Amino acid sequence: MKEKSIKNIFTEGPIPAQKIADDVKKHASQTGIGAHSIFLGQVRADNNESGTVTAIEYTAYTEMALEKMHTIRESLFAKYPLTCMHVHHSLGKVPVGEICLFVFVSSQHRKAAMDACEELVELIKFELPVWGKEILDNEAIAWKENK
Amino acid sequence: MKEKSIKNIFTEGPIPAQKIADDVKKHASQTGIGAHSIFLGQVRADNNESGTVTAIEYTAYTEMALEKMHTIRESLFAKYPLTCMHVHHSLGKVPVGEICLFVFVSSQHRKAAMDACEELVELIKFELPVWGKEILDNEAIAWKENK
Amino acid sequence: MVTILFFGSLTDTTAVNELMMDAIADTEQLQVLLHEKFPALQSAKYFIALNQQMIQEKTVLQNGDTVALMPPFSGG
Amino acid sequence: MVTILFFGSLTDTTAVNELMMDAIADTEQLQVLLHEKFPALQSAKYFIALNQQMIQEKTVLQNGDTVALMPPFSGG
Repeated sequence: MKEKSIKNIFTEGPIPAQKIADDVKKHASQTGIGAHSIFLGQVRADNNESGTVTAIEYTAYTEMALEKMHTIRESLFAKYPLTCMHVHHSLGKVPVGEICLFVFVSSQHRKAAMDACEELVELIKFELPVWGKEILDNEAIAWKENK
Repeated sequence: MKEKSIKNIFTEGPIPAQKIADDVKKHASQTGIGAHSIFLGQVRADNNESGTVTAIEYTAYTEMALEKMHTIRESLFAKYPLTCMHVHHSLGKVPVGEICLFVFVSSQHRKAAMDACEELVELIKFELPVWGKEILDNEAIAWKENK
Repeated sequence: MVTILFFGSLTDTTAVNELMMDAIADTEQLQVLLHEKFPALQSAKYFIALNQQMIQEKTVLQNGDTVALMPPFSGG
Repeated sequence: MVTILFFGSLTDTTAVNELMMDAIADTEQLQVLLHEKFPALQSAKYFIALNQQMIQEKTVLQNGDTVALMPPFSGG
């Protein structure tokens, strides 16, 4: 059986914006890269019928999510000529305005990075067992639904 | 006649990776944003028949490029429900591994930001009067061609 | 012994994240028992994963299996 | 007086970025004169912008106009 290296994608709390700059800098030495496509999810102050969102609290079926992410990663590397792919998703509480998802895809030419990044974001939203609970300003809660 | 505010997009030399983190942080207070789509162009060490690229030197018809960028910006704001759009393009010399283009599009939901970012990058490549001269390791030069 | 995991909004109903149950033949029997124990589950939309694999059909359960009940995902 | 601007690879041919020329009736006459002055321009692919607007057809030039000769763009 082939050895699999399952990478962690989960971070407790918000993903620091600084991480984006640090990760971009790390790729300067990979001189075959011509394009980086980055997607960031930011927690919105949505208005529900029951209140305004102040934070989202994320939970996940971690083991299954990491296995699934591994499969998604392999399938996208097989489909697109990519140089690298990095995913970071928050667990726990992420306040409004903070980053909860950081997807970073790099390739030689721009089309592969952009197409793979878009497909990856969709797969993360619809295939990873992760749930977001919206914390409202009146201390009520509402379960997030992906569209 | 309507007053137009023409924004500068040009930066002398490479775009610092740090700028990406700083710009993301600035958007934390815009709590209607749910998605940021970012594209970065990085200078590749391509091998030509005549040598290996060590840097690209960018020149532009600046006034026309800024006018054109203004038109592109207006057309994309009309087409997609966007919150903001920021473009930074290098002029002068950008060494291999450094960032020469930083495109940053934000919206409430992910689809608008991703679609507009992709379209914007294509428009920048094909409609802005900007030229890249590849500086090779043997001091020869070659003019870049967009695909 | 089978481990049952509850995720997302389902935990509002079950008030627990995890249950251990004995002598369950298959996933259909498991659902009947869980719907009895937590009547609100009957009207909840959820998927079932057996040992981290999504399953659509009735499947026989074995000692040591983990069954997860998961509402629609809402990550990102 | 008309200002003529050269960009990108065209400057390898012209060795100047800018020229001032007098008494030019239209863009066609301008091209004839430029191709005489810089024969390599004849085989170069370029677009023409008049006062920052791309033009495809012969256009009359006026005093103070700026004409730009631009090879295919390669920004980004």
